[in-house]
Amino acid sequence: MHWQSVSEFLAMGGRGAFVWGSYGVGLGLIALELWLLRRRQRSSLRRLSRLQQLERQKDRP
Amino acid sequence: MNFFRFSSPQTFYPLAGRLVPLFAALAAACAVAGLYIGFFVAPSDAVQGEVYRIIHLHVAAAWMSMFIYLVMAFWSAVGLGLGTRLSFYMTQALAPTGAMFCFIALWTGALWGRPTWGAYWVWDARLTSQLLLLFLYFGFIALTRAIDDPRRADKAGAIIALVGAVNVPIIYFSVTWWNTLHQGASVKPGGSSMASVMLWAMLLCALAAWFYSLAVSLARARRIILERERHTEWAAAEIARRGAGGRAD
Amino acid sequence: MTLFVHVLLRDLRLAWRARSDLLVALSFFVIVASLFPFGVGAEPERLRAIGPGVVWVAALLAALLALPRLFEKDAEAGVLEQLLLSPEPAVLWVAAKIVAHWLATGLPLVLLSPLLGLMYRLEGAGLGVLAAGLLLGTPVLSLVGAIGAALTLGLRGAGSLLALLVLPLFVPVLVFGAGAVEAWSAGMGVSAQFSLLGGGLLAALALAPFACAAALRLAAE
Amino acid sequence: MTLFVHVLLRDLRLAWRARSDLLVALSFFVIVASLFPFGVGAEPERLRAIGPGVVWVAALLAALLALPRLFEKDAEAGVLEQLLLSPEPAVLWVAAKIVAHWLATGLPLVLLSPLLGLMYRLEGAGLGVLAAGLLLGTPVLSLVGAIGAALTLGLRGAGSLLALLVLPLFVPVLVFGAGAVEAWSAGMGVSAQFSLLGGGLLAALALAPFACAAALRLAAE
Amino acid sequence: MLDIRQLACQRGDRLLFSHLDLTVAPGELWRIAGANGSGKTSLLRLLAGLAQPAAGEIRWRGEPLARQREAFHAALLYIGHTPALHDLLTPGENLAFACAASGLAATPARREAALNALGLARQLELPCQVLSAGQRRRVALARLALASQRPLWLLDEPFTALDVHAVAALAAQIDAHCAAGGSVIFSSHQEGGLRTPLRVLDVEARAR
Amino acid sequence: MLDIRQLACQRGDRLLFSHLDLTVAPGELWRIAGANGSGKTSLLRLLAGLAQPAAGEIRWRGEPLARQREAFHAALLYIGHTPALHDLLTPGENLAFACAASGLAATPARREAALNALGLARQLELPCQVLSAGQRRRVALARLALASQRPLWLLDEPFTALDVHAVAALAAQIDAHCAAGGSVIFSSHQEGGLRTPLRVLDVEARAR
Ligand code: HEM
Ligand SMILES: Nc1ncnc2c1ncn2[C@@H]1O[C@H](COP(=O)(O)OP(=O)(O)OP(=O)(O)O)[C@@H](O)[C@H]1O
Ligand SMILES: Nc1ncnc2c1ncn2[C@@H]1O[C@H](COP(=O)(O)OP(=O)(O)OP(=O)(O)O)[C@@H](O)[C@H]1O
Ligand SMILES: [Mg+2]
Ligand SMILES: [Mg+2]
Repeated sequence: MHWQSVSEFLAMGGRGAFVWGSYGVGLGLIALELWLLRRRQRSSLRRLSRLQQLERQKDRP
Repeated sequence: MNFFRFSSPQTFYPLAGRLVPLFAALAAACAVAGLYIGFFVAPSDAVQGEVYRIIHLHVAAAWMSMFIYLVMAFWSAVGLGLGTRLSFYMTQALAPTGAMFCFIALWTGALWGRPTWGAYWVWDARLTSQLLLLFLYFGFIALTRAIDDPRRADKAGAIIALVGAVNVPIIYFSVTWWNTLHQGASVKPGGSSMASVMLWAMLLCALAAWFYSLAVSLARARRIILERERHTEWAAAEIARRGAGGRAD
Repeated sequence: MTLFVHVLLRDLRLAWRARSDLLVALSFFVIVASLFPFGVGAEPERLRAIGPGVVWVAALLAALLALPRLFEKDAEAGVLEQLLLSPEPAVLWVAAKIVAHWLATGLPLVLLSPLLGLMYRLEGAGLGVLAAGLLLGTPVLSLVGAIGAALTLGLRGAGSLLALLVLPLFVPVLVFGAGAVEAWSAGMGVSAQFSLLGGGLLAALALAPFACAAALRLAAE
Repeated sequence: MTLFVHVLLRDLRLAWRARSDLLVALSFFVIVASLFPFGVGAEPERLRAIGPGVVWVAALLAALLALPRLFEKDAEAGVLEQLLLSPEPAVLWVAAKIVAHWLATGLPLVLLSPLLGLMYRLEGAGLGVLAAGLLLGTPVLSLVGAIGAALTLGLRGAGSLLALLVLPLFVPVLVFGAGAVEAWSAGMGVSAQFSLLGGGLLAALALAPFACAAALRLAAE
Repeated sequence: MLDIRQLACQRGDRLLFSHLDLTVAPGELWRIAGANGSGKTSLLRLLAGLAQPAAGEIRWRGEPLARQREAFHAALLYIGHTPALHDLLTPGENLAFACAASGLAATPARREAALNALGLARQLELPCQVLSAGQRRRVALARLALASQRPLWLLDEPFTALDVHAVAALAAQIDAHCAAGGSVIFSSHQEGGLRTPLRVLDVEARAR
Repeated sequence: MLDIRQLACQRGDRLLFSHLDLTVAPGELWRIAGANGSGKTSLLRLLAGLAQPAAGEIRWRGEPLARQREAFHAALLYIGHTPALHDLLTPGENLAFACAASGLAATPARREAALNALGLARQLELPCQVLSAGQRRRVALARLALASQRPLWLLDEPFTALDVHAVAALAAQIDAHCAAGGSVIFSSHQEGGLRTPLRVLDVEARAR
C-alpha cells in the first residue's frame, strides 16, 4: 500500500484540493446525471400513462 | 444478421432494456478497478507528485467527449440517409452525456493546470478546441430542445451535428496553427512517459467511461422511444404495463 | 434559373429600400471596433497589436447580427411557404438569398475595413491584406451562418441560439483571417492563410445551400 | 401596484419557459469573450492587459443582443396595446418589464464574469471588482437600452438601429467599469469609478421608465 | 355616453373620413361598416385612444378623452384585430395576464370557466403558438365573459376565424351585454345573427 | 386527379384525424368544413406537401406526391392563411415576386390589371405595411387571376377579411375556374355564394 494514513491520502501531497475538486465534481456530475435520468424516466412514464388514460376515456363514449 | 431488424424501435427497445444493467455493471467494475489501481497501486509521479492522479478521470472524460460527438455524427448521417428514426433517438440520447464528459474534461484540466502550469486556463490549442466542442454540444442540445415538433428537432439536430462534425477537425487544426504561429511550443499536456501501471489505470477508467456512456444513453434512448412511439400498439401496451405497476425499471 | 435572378433582385431591392439598415449595420461594425480603445486603453503599441483581431471580431459580430433577418420576414409573412412550393429546386433560391445577403451586409464591411485598419495604425499593404482576407472570409460567414439561420427559424430566442450555433464554426475563419494580417506584419507570406480561406469558401459554396434548403423545409413543416 | 407584480411575474415566467435562451445568452457572452484570443493572439501579457475591456465589451454586446426582444413580442402580438389601455400608469409596468429583463439577462452575466476574468488571468480581488462593476453597470445598460428598444420598436432594422442609438450611451458605463478594474490592477482606489457608476444607476432608475413609457406610447400609434 | 364631433382621420397622405358625428347611448349596439380599407380599424383605434384624430373631438361622459385617460380605460374593453397572445404562454396564463393588464378582477376559477365555455378545455396546457387561428381568437374573446361590468366594448372584426357555433355564442354574448345596458361598437363585414337593434355607421359614406 | 388514402394527421400529441379518404376529380369544388381547431389548415398543408402525414398517402395523377414534387407544384396554387406579402414592397412588386416564386408567367400589364380589378388602383404605390387587413388579403388573391391554367387550387379561408363585393367577386372566380375544368379545395366556415355544386369534406367527422 502506497499511503501511510488516511490523512495523507486525503492530502494528496498537498494538492488535495485539486485532486478531490476534480473527482468530487466529476463523480458528482455523473451522480447528478443518473439522478436526472431516473427522474425524467419516472415523470415521463407518469405523463404517458395519464395521456393514455385520457385518450381511452375519450374513445369510450 | 439483419441490420434493419435492430433499427426498428420495437426490437431495439427490449434489447436495450437487457443491455443497460449489463453495461452498468461492467462500468462499475472497471471504475472500481481503475480507481483502485490509480489511487492505491500506482506510485507518485517523479515530476508532478500526487496531483497527476487527476489523469484517470481527465483522459477518460476527454476521450469520451470526442468519441461521443463522432458517434452522434455517425448516427445523424445514418438517420438522414436511411430515414431510420432510431438513429435520431440515439443521437439525442448521447448528447447530454457527451456534454457532461466534455465539461468534466475541462474542469479537471483546469484544476490540473493550476498546480502544474500556474494558471487555470491558458489559450492552448487543445484546451481551446475542447472549449469549442463544449459549445457545439450546447448548440446541439439547445437547438433540439428549442424545437417543439419532434420530427423537425430530429432532423435539425442531425444537420447541426453533421455540420459540427465537419468543422471539428477544421477547428482543431486551425487553432493548433493559430497557437503555434504566435508562441512556438507552448506548454502541452502529457510529455512524461508513463509507467505501465498508470497506463492500466487510465485504460480501465476509459473503459468504465465507455460502458457508462453506453448504459446511460441506452436507458435514455428507451425513454425517448416510449415517448415518441406511444401511438404504436406495442409501445402503448408497454406504457400500460409499466404505468400500471408505477415502476420505472 | 430565372427564379435565382428574381429572388436576388427582390432581396437587393428590399435591402436598398431599407438602406438605413445598411448604414446602421456598418455603424455597428465601426462602433464595436471603436469601443475597444475605451476598454483597453489607447497605447499605440497595444492597439497595433490587437488591431486586426478587433476588426475581424467586429466584422464577425456584425455579420452575426444581420443573420437572423435572413429568412425571418419571409417565414413570418408566408413567403417562404410560397417559395417552397415553387416548381424549381430549392437550392436555387436559397443560394440567391445568401448571395443577396452577402452583397448587402458582407461587401460593405469589406469596403469599410481599411478605414478601421487605419484607426488601429495598420499600414499600406497590411490594409490590403485585411480587406482581401475579409473578402474571402465574409462569404463563408454568410454561407455557414445561413444554415444556422435556417435551423433556428421561428424558434424562441432564435437570435442568441443562432449565435451559439454558428460562432464556434466561425472561429477558423477568424483565425486564418486575423492570422493573415499578423503574418504579413511579421514579414511572412500570407498565401497559406489565403488558400485555406479560399478552400473554405469553395467548400461552403458547394455544401451550405443544400444544408440550408433542407433546414428550411423542416422549418416550414 | 398589482400590475407591477403581474408583469414582473409574467416576464420572469416567460424567461423561465424559454430558459434555454438563458443558457444561450450566457454562452454568447462566453463565446464573444473567448473569440478575442483567436484574433489577437494568446500571449498571457497581452491578454491580461485587454481582459477587463474584453469582458465589459462582451457584456455590453450580450446586453445589446437581448434588448430588441424586450418589447418586440408584446408589440407584435398586440399585448402592448392592451397594456397601454390599462387604467394604471404606464411607468409601473414599464419598470416591471425592465426589472424582469435585467434579472433574466443582466444578473447571470454578473455571476459569470469572474470565470471569464480567470481566463484572462485576473486574480483575487480583481475578479470582485470586475463583478461589482458589472453589478452596478448592467442595470444601467438595461434601463438605458429599454429607452432605445422602445424608440426603435417596430422599425425596420430595429436591431442595428438600436445598437446605433444606445452604444454611444453605453460608452461611459464601459469606460468607468473597465476603468475600475484597471485602476485596481494599478493599485489605485476604485471608489471614484464606483460612485460614478452608482450615480448613473440612480439617475437612470429615476428617469428611464418615464422616457420609455412615452416612447412606447408613440410606437403604438 | 360617447360623443364624437366632426372627427377626421388621416393615414399618410390620405384623409380616410372627416366630419364624422356619432353619439352612443347606453345599451346601443353599433356596427361600423364600409369596404376594405375604408377606415373601420382606424376609427376604432381612435375611439380607444390608441391614435390621435386629425381633427374633431371624442368625449366620454362629457369630458374629452385626453383629460381622463385612466377613467376611460377603466370603462373600456378593446379587442383588436390580432388576438394579443404570447406564443409561449398557455391560454390560461394569457387570459390571466390580459385581465391584469386591462384591470379586470377575476378569480382563476372564473377564468378557467370562461375558457372552458369557449371549448378550449383540451387546449389548456398547450402554448398558444400551436393553437389554430380560431382557437387563438377564442382565447382573446374569453375576456368578454369577465368584462360584463365594462360599459363600453370596442371589437374589431370579432367574428373572423370563428366557426358557426362560436359566432352564435358571441352574438348572444353581445346581445346580453347590450340588454344589461352596455354599449358595443364593432366592425364587421357581416350582419351576424344579432338580436339587439343594430345601428350601422358607414365610414365609407363619410369618406371624401 | 388527387387521391387521398387513409390519411392521418398528427400535431404534437394529438391525432387530429385519421382514415381520411378523398378523391378529387377535375372540375370539382370541395369545401373543408369543421369546427375551429379540427384540422382544416393542417389538412391543406398536407395536401400542398408542406407537411408530412403521420400515415396514409396522397397521390397526384396516380403517383405519390413525394416522388414528383416539382411536377405537382407546377400544377398547384396554394394560398395560405396569411397573405405572404413583404411589408416594404408595393402590391405590384409583391405580386411579381409571388408569380416568380410559384412559376406563373405573367406580363407586368396583366399583373397590374389583376390588382386594379381587385380595387387596389389607389394603393399601387404604397408599401403593403400600411394596407388594411382586407387590402392585404386582396393582394394575395390577385394571383388567382393569373393562375387559371393551374389545375388545382388550395385556398385556406379565402373569404376572411374581405368585404361583400370582394367575396362575390372571389366566388365568381372560383366558379369560373371549376367550370373550366379546374379543381378547388378551400376551407371556410361559411358556405359562400358559390354556384358550382359544393362537396363538403367534414374533417371533424374523421376525428378520433
Ligand atoms: C482545461 C484544461 C485541459 C483541457 C481542456 C484538456 C483537454 C484534453 C484532451 C481533449 C485530451 C485528449 C486529447 C488526446 O488524447 O489527444 C487530453 C489528454 C491529456 N491531458 Fe489534458 N487538458 C487540459 C489540461 C491538462 C493538464 C493541465 C494536464 C497536465 C499537466 C493535462 C494532461 C493530459 C494528459 C497527460 C493527457 C493524455 C494525453 C494522451 O493520451 O496523449 N491536461 N486533455
Ligand atoms: N401611409 C398611408 N398612405 C396612404 N394611405 C394609407 C396610409 N396608411 C394607411 N392608408 C390607408 O388607410 C386605410 C386603412 O384602413 P383600415 O385599416 O382602417 O381599414 P378597414 O376599414 O379596417 O379595412 P378592412 O376591412 O380591410 O379591415 C387603407 O385604405 C390604407 O390603404
Ligand atoms: N403540439 C400540439 N399538441 C396538441 N395539439 C396540437 C399541437 N399543435 C397543434 N395542435 C392542435 O391541432 C389543431 C390544429 O388545427 P388547424 O390549425 O388545422 O385547425 P383549423 O381547422 O384550421 O382551425 P381554424 O378553423 O381555427 O382555422 C388545433 O386543435 C391545435 O390545438
Ligand atoms: Mg380592419
Ligand atoms: Mg385554420
